[in-house]
This record gives sequence, structure tokens and C-alpha cells, in this order.
Amino acid sequence: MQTHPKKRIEIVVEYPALRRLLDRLDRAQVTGYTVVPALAGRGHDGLWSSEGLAGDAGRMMMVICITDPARLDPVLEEVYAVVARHIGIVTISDVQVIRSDHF
Amino acid sequence: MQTHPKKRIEIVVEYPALRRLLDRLDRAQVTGYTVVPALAGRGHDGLWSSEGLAGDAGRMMMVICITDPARLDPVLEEVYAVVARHIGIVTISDVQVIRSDHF
Amino acid sequence: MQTHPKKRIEIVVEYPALRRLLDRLDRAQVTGYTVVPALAGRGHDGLWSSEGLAGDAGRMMMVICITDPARLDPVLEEVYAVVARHIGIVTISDVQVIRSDHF
Amino acid sequence: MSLVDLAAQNLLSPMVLFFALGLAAALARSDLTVPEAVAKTLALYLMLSIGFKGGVEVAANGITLRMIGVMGVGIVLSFALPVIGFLILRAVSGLSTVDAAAVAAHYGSISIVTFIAATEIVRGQNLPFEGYIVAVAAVMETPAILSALLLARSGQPSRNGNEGLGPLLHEVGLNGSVVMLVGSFLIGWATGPKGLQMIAPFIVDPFRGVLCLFLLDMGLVAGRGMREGARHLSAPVLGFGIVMPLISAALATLAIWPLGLSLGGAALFVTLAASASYIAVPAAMRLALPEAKPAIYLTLSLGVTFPFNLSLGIPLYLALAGLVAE
Amino acid sequence: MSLVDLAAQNLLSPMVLFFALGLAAALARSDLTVPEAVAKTLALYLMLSIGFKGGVEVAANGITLRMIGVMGVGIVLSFALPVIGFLILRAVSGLSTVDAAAVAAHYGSISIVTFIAATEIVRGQNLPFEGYIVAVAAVMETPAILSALLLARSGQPSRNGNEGLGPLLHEVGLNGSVVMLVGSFLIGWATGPKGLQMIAPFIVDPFRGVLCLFLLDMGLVAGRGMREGARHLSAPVLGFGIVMPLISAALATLAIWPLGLSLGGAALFVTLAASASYIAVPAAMRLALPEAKPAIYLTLSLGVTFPFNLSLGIPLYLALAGLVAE
Amino acid sequence: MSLVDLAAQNLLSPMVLFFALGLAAALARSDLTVPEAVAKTLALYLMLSIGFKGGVEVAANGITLRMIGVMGVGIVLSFALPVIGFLILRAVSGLSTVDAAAVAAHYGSISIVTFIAATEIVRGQNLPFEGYIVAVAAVMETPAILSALLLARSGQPSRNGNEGLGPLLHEVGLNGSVVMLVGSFLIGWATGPKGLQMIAPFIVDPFRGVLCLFLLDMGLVAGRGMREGARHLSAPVLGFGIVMPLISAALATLAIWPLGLSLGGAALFVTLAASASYIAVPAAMRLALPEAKPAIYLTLSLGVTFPFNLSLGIPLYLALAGLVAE
Ligand SMILES: Nc1ncnc2c1ncn2[C@@H]1O[C@H](COP(=O)(O)O)[C@@H](O)[C@H]1O
Ligand SMILES: Nc1ncnc2c1ncn2[C@@H]1O[C@H](COP(=O)(O)O)[C@@H](O)[C@H]1O
Ligand SMILES: Nc1ncnc2c1ncn2[C@@H]1O[C@H](COP(=O)(O)O)[C@@H](O)[C@H]1O
Ligand code: NA
Ligand code: NA
Ligand code: NA
Repeated sequence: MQTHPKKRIEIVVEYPALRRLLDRLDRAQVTGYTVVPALAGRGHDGLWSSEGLAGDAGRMMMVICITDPARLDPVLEEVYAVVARHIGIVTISDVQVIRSDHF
Repeated sequence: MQTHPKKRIEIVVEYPALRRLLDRLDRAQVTGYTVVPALAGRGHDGLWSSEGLAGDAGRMMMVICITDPARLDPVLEEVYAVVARHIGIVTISDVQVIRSDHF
Repeated sequence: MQTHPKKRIEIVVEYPALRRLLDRLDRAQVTGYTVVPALAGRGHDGLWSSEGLAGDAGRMMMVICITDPARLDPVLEEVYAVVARHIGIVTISDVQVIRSDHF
Repeated sequence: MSLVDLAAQNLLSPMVLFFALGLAAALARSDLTVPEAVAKTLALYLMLSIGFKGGVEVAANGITLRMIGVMGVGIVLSFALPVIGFLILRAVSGLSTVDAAAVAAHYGSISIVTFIAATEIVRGQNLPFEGYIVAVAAVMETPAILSALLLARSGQPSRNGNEGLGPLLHEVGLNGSVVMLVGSFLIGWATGPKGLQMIAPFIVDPFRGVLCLFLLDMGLVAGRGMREGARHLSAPVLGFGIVMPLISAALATLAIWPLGLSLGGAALFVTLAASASYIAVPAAMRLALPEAKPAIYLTLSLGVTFPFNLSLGIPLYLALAGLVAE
Repeated sequence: MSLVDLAAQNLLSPMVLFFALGLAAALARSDLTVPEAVAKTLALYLMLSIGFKGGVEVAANGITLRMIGVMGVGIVLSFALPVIGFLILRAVSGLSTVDAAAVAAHYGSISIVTFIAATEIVRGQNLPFEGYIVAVAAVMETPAILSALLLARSGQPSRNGNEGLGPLLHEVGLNGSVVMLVGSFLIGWATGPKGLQMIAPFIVDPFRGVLCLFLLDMGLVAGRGMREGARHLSAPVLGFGIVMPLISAALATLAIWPLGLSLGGAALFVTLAASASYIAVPAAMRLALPEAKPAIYLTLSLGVTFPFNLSLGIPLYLALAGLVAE
Repeated sequence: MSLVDLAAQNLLSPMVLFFALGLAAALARSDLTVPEAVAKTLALYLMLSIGFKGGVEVAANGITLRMIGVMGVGIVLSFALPVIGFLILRAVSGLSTVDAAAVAAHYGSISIVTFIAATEIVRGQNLPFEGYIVAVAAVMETPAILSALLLARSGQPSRNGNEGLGPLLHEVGLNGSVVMLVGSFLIGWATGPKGLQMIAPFIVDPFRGVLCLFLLDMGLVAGRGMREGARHLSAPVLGFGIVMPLISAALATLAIWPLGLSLGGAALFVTLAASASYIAVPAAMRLALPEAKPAIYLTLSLGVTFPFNLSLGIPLYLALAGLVAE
């Protein structure tokens, strides 16, 4: 099958900042994103786990966004504006997709 | 450590079509797959969130399948047969594994 | 934006072995990791699903760890020490990050 | 009690108010949510409870000819209502064949939560009702799906192709909510009042409170759906979401006339006909008619028809039932 | 009953013991956990129940001038206490301006679970209390957040920049737990004792048992926090977690004196002032002051102040209230 | 009541029927499921409730020499039964040393849900039983794991190497379900009947209904396991899943003879011996003996022995107990 190169951005971010991050992605006009729950983790800010939490502070989410290489930089800038102030990380990788027009 | 190249297929698909997708993967004789829950997302078909849903329509799942590069095309064809009709996306990326025979 | 190459290790492992795996990652002095729940899957050891399980045996988790290419091998050795004896798989891929010092 | 009094009293019940709270919270973009795992379990609980209690009453009263008659009428209505709905939609709305068929399927099938809300209102008026109405609800869930598939195919060359009707029927018939409802009904039937007594503190006493929590969740989901889905609904489609239940109710009232149901039972039967599925049918439509847009049928069923039925519809159906019941 | 007897009796209540069990299990690194979805739902349940019951009592007793007075005092305290806390922290601890402001916000706001535990203790002494105290709890949740923001900005040039106060107020005011508490209060008010009777087997009878399960979970989370977060807390900060509640309690006792609350009501009011938020404020701080370290404020509020209040604080506040109540 | 009557009555109880419903649904590939978070919580609830109630009865009756004797016999059995099971498996099945040891561990340990189901049956016959039997259940959970490890090592050179016994004992002893059971027992003991009265509407009244929901879930999981795991079980292994409980029951009946337990207590003790773990031991085996195939031990314990005990086993053990009880 013919495939087309895209970029996959993977963001791990604290839950209270999620809505802001998604608003930023909308603003950057990405064609879509998917949110996956994270259960636990460790980073510079220490260990965390969502087990037993009744509130939102202290939970993390993973957001995956497939975007065109040409639009990577503006999207990263919006993402970075949120993640720089909040607890979280960003990674970028190369992927292939089948229907290029979808993204 | 010595590693071997494989392909990683990542599929985001609506929950009601999950069983069909997995049957297709079985048919394509992949050696395995892993299903990860998705919480929310946006795409051409709009925003969705699984929060509060009592039914299955309106939820999405993420399926990850590691496969041999040589068998990528037949697997993609099976995957595409489901995803083309349903709400969902497919991405392919390069990965390395340690035990080649496992996949 | 300037980006730096890192390695992304993705591990699917049975839940009872998770604590050991994370201890090993700590021992290998990775800067962090994220744990994502898996819902169901299939591999050489057959089908599994966490639906309805009251206990921990029979569930799987996905662990994602971003690490420096220079430290990939020692990390993989620790990971392998756990996964070789337990149900699970390991894949490695290339990613880019923005802040190199964070990892 | 007059229809207006009944409606007013219903609007001020904790059930309706918790639904309204959820609706308002979602429309105001509050982050209030009920976790998915809990929403699913509350639905299982409601079906376990309503099914079990229905079965216990059948155990106490036995199978009657009337019961079989009512079930038969229910099945016929579930087959027939989608055809009427489909024709109306094709006439007045711009929906495609497939979308019209998918929407129509929801209105031929039933909403178990609307039904449960109606049982609480009926009980609040101290009206007894036939326990087997739960079984009627169960048999009315799926025929509408078949009707809709035939209607959808009428409009287009068969390209459902690779997935046959067999697997679909299996998936729909063994859908979790159907299994839970029917299974609990059979267990209630088998164990009778003695079984009920054993588990009543779980399935009877806290029932209404659990229903309030579930309705809060439904309000949240409906509100979110209205926010996202409203732009997919044209005025004629919106109107359909109110008018179709009234048509279904009228037909059901006529159909049930000769059968001599009690007032409570007739009100519940009319409510079933007027209600629109929001769990089983949407999932079936995603499988059988994936081309149909879920934003239309989900928003209409959950965001328009359900609130209408819960607030004004059920009191009205009770009044309608009064015209034909014993 | 003497203070010592009351404290001893409280320490042996199932509530406190289940919290202790959770704490011990987490400190011993047991893998006991309550799933997140369930913990969230238990919190919703507690707020639904406490809000609804409060509303029902207001329905029965009407709005009084005293009620308005108590709410006013509560709002003033919620604004003022963070200032006091902030000044103390800046004087005795090495915390940065932002960290001190964030910690202080928690102590100006309230903990609904501490409040609920106090209602159970008050009820255990057969003391009635004013139903509107729940509304007081609701209005005391957010003013402290505003105070803290102003305090934090006093220390640094405004770089909160791109996200204004408007969206923040929206997110805080429509926070799920606030909506649930206030919404249930209003529904209880609207439906009154008749509504309560309908859902009492769900929201009243099992309430204490559910509270035990929730406190077990809080113990688990608090213990985990103590294990991870202890190294972030210096001795002065730790001390603040005990002393600040006492200061707040003393001020609240004085402030409430002229208002003539019942003994039960006064004890609950003092408890509110002395309690520290652990759900709404932490989430608001992550949005408004992301530079503040959550390891400090979460560990202090949940790992130090909450256990202190639950075990020794509440009996003490009840004794304090005895000095000024009618 | 005759054994046949008792078995028939048990087979028609809501508990057994809900388990059967789950089993049937899973075997028919229905998509009915109980969310994992809820299944875990139902298990916690059952352990909280059974532990607390046991502790309350010990508080009422005090510690007796008999209690210590029964606990001692329980510990000895938990150590000894795996040895017997292991020898049988090695003789009749083709299982490897490690697989045989892992399976045997499950049969030396206990199943708390089987125990709970037995308490309901015993209670249904109006038979009182000793409250401390819950503590006996707790002490019988882990010795079997140690036995199995020694057995497994007997067959192979020690390559468990890098992970010592210490961490394993910690993980097993502080396993969430053990902590919940023992902790609740101690809290029940500390608070006594007064504590029970406070939370009875949560832990006593709805108990049986919650048990039904949990058994539905166990049926679903067992059915799924049977579908996937059946091909891993040879005829001799399947037979072991029925015969071993009978052997354990017979030995327990003899062992308990001199101790003068009540009929209810003896029936529960025999049930404990005959039951096979399906939560604590599988998790321990994944850690201690990862080479052992979970498809074998999980399928056998949950898919064969549990249904047998729930339906026919418990009535039989009650009859057995009748031979030796006071
Ligand atoms: N560009 C994207 N990046 C990540 N996930 C996406 C993207 N586009 C779509 N998705 C996911 O796939 C689902 C279906 O996409 P669609 O078919 O475009 O509505 C969305 O709801 C998202 O969860
Ligand atoms: N090829 C694969 N692609 C994705 N996930 C896999 C694959 N193989 C195995 N897994 C996951 O790893 C688990 C254990 O694999 P195994 O040890 O082969 O049974 C499986 O149950 C899957 O969840
Ligand atoms: N190297 C890493 N690999 C994977 N996830 C990470 C890594 N570093 C941080 N994370 C995730 O991002 C969260 C926030 O990271 P930090 O801001 O470093 O505390 C952590 O709690 C982890 O869940
Ligand atoms: Na209908
Ligand atoms: Na306070
Ligand atoms: Na046993």
C-alpha cells in the first residue's frame, strides 16, 4: 500500500492542563488528536499515580497527534507554550499513514 | 544488544468495530496485538469522549500491532478493510525488537 | 524548533511484574517513565483481557520510557532481565525531543 | 390528578432535577463527569433490578394469554414504527436513506431508562402494573434494527457485503444490556418472591437514588452531545425528535386498547413505544450501517427525545393510557 | 462528655480506623488500592448526599437572616485566612512567594470530607445543626483561591499573562465538585422532605459505610503522598500544617460568636475554617500557579492537616464551639 | 433437610443463577462485561464486609482456646494440602514440576468468595457459626504459597536467583486483599457491635445483592477462561479440579473433628479447605514461578473448581460437617 510520511507528536501532560493543551491544538488547526489515560509515572517532579485519586491534580494524560511535517513547527510551538509551564514532556517521531488527505 | 527491525501499526478505531478488527488481525496471522483504551479525541467526525458513556457507541480504542516488515502489506489490507468503513485512523512506524522470532 | 534524538522504549508486561520492572528502570537511572493501562491483547501466551478481573494476575500494562541513545543498552539489559522471565514484549524506536537536558 | 399537575410534579422530582443538573453542567462546560466504568455499572444495575423485579411478578402471577398478546403487539410495533419514522424523515428532512433508516431504528426500539423513569412515576401515583411489561421491553429492543436494515438496503445496492446478517444478529441479540435484562428477568422468575426478599436491600431500596445518579450522568452526556451535535440537526430533524414519540404513543395507545391492560401497564407500554433507544441501537448501527452519522441519531435520541419524554412525555402517556386502560 | 473522652471515642470510630488502615497499608507499601473511577464516584456520592440533605433542611426551615450572616462570615474568612497563612509561611518557612501563596490557598478553602466527618461526630453526640452549613461550605471553597492569586502576584511581575482570570474563574467555579455540591443542595431544597424520603435509602442509610470506604482510600493516597512527599516538607512547613488549623479555628470561633449558632452548627463552622482543601484548590493551583510545587501543598493538606483534623482536630473544634454556641 | 434438597435449593438461589448467567453469556460470546474498576471494588467490599462482621463477633465472644486450635489446624492444612495435590498431579497428569507446584498452591490456599457463598448458605439454614472463621480464612491464604515454592524448587536447580524470598513474602503478605480482610477484621474487633450498627446499612443489608453482581462477573471471567483455557487442560488435570476439593474436604473434616466446632463453623472450615484461590495465589505465582502457565491454574481454579464448589460442593461440605460437628 502506498503510504505518506507524517509526524507523530506524543505529549504527556498533567490533567488540569489538558483542556488548555487541546484548545491550543485546535488553535494550531491540527486535524485531530487522541487522548489516552496514563496510570502512573516518574519524572523530574517525582513519582505519581492516579490510583485512588478523587481529584484531578496529580493525574497525567497522554495526547497523541498526527500532523503534517510541514505544520510540525507551529503545532510544537502551541504545545510547548502549555507544556513549558506545566508538568509534562513532548516527543516527536516519524510515521506513515495510508490516506494522506485525512491528516 | 542486537535488535531487529519490525513495523508498528497503531490503529485508533471506534469500539463497536473492535471485535471485527481483531478478527481481521487474527486472519492476517499477526503474532499479537495490544489494546489500549482511549479517553477522548477529535477527528473529522468531531469530538468524542468516553466519560459517562453507558453504551459502546461513541467510544474509541487504540490497537498496537508489531509485525514483520515482510507481512506489513497483507496486515494493512485487513486493517484497512475495517477502518475504511468505520471511524478511525491507521499509522505505521519503524521499531526495533530484541527477539526477532517472537514476532 | 531544534530537536534532539532519543530512544523510546515501549514495554508491554504483565501487571504482577510491573513493580519489578519499574525498580529496574530506577536502577538503570532513567530520567522517567510513564505507565499506560492496556485493556486486552493477544500474544504467544494467548488472549487476555482485564475486563471483570478482580485480581492482578492476567492484566497487562504498557510502560513507555524515553532515554538517551548512549544509555539504551544498559536500560535494555535491566528491562530484559524482567521481561525475559515474564509475559511481555519490548520495542525500541527513534524519537526527537525539544529539551535534551530533560532526559 | 390533572395532566398539568402531574407534569408539574414530575418536573420537580429529584429524578428530573438531577437530569437537568447534568444537562446544565455540561452546557456550561463544567468538568463534572461520572467515570465511564461507573456509568456502565449503573446501567447494569438498573437492568438487573428492573429485570429481576419483573420476573418475580411473573413468577407470582403466571403466564397469561394477555401477556402473550401484549408481547406480540410490542414486536409488531417495533417492526412497524421504523417504517413510519423512515417515511416521515424521507419526506420532511434532507437525511440520506441510510441516515433516515438509522434514526428510525432508534424510535422503533426502546429506552430502558425512559421505561424505568416511567415505572417510578406510575408507582408514585400508586398504580400497579403488570410485571411482564419488562419482558415486553426486552422483545421490543431488536425488531426495529432489522426493519431499519431492510429500509437502508432499499435505498442502495447491497454493499454490506463482507459481513453477513448472521454475525450482526448474534452481536445484537447477545448485546450486554439485552443479556442483563433478560437474564435477570429469568432469574427473578426462577427464584420468585423468596429470591427478591434476599436481594431487595440491594435492588429495591436504593433503586431510586441510583437512578438519580444515572440520570445526572445522562444529563451530562446529553448536554455534551447537544453542544457538539446540535449543528448536525436541521429543524425538521429536531421536530422529528418530538413528533415521532407522539405518533408512536398514539399508535401504541390504539394497539393496546383491546388488550385490557391496567392503567399503569398501559402507560408503561405507551412509554416504551414512544421512547428511543440510546444504548443498544447506536452500537448496532455502528456495526450494521457505519455510513450513518452517529452525531445525528445519538444527539436526537439522547439530546432531544429523552429529555422530552422524561419531563413532559411520560405524564402525557399516562394520560393517554387513561383513555384505553381498564 | 469531656474532650479526652470525645477524642478517644473518635479515634476508635470505624471512620478514623479505616483511614488509619489505608495510611498504614500505604506506608507499608501494600498494593491495596481503590480504583480511580470508584474514588471519584465515592466523592460525588458524598457531595450529592451532603448537599441534598442540607438543601432539604433549608426547605424545612426557610432562609433566615442568621443564615445570610454565617455565609458572609464564611466568605470573609475564606478571603482572610490565606493572607494570615501566607504571612506566617513567609516569616517562618523558606517557601517562595508562589509556594507560600499556593499552600495558603488550601487553608483558606475547605475540605468537604473533613466537614462530613465532623457532621458524623456531631450527629454521634446527638447534636442538631443548621442545614445551611452545607451552603456555607460551598461559598467558602473559592474566595481563598482569589486571595492566593493576589498574594502570589504581589511577589512577582505579572507573567500569568496569556491566560486571564476569566477562564480560571470559570474553571474553578464550575469545578465538578462545586457543581455537584451546590446542585444537590438546590435539588434538595426544591424537593424538600418528600424528595429526601424517595432517595433516603441511597443517600442516607449507607452514607457512613461509604464514608469509611472513602476514608480508606484517602488514607491510601495520604500515605503514598507522605512516602513520596515528606522530603519536600521542612519542619516549619510541617508545623504550619498543624498550627494553621488551630489559628483558623480560633478566629472562626471568635467570628461566629455573635451569630448564635447551635452547638452542632458552630462546631461544623469552626471545622470548615480549620480544614484544608485537597480536591478543588490543588486543581486550581495547577492552573493558576503551575510554578508552585504540588508535592508541598498536597502532602501538607492531605498528609498532615487532614489526619490531624480527622483524629484530634474535630473533637477540639467541638469543644471550642461549646464556648460560644447557644 | 436432605443433601439433595439442599443442593437443589442452592442451585436455584439468585447467587448461583447469576454466576450461571455470567458463565452462559461468556460462553455464548456476549459482550456483557463488568468494568475492571468495579470488579476490583466489589471484591474489596466483600472483604471489608466479611472481615468486619467476623471481627465484631470476636469482639462479642472473646478469644478462646478453640479459636487458636482451629487457626492452627488451618495453617497446617494450608501447608500440607499443596504437597498432597502436587504428588497427585505428578502421578496422574503430565504437568511439569513447576506447573504442578503452582496448581497445588491454589488448592492449599482458600477462595474468599467460595467462603462467602458458603456463609450465605449456612445462614440460609439458620445455622450460627463462629465469627473467627474469617480469621482462619486469612491465615490459610499464604502458607500454601511457601509449600509450593519448596516443591517447585525440589524439581529444579535454584534459578529463582536474583529475586529473594524476602520481597516475595512482603508482596504476598501485604497483598491488597489480605490487608483488606485482616484490616477490616481488626477494625470490626476494635469497634464491636456499636461500630457494626453504624455501617450495617452499607456492609450488611445490600451484601447478598452485591454478591450476586460479583458472581455474575466471576461467571463472565470464568466462562471467558474456559473458552480460552480449556485446550490447556488435559483430562487428568480437569479431574483434579473436582477430586482435589473432595480430598481436602475429607481431610479437613477429620482434622476438625476433635475441635468441637458448631455445624455452621465446621461447614465453613471444610469449605475453606476445599476451595481454591483465584486472586491472591495467581498473582503470587506470576511473581514466584513465572514459568508456570497461568492458563492452567487460572482455568482450573476459576473455571472448574469454583463452579463445582458453588453449585454442589458447599451443600456436600455442609453434609460432611454434619458428621463431626457438635
Ligand atoms: N491527526 C490525528 N492525530 C491523532 N488522532 C487522530 C487524528 N485524527 C483522528 N484521530 C483519532 O481518530 C478518531 C477518528 O478520526 P476521524 O475518523 O477523523 O473522526 C478521532 O476521534 C481521534 O481520536
Ligand atoms: N506482535 C505484537 N504486537 C503488539 N503487542 C503484542 C505483540 N505480541 C505480544 N504483544 C503483547 O504482549 C503480550 C504478551 O505477549 P506474549 O508474551 O507473546 O504472550 C500480549 O498479550 C500482547 O498484549
Ligand atoms: N524519560 C521519560 N520517559 C517517559 N515518560 C517520562 C519521562 N520523563 C517524564 N515522563 C513522564 O512525564 C511526566 C512529567 O515529567 P516531569 O515533568 O519530568 O516530572 C512524568 O511523571 C512521566 O509520566
Ligand atoms: Na420506541
Ligand atoms: Na479552611
Ligand atoms: Na483450599
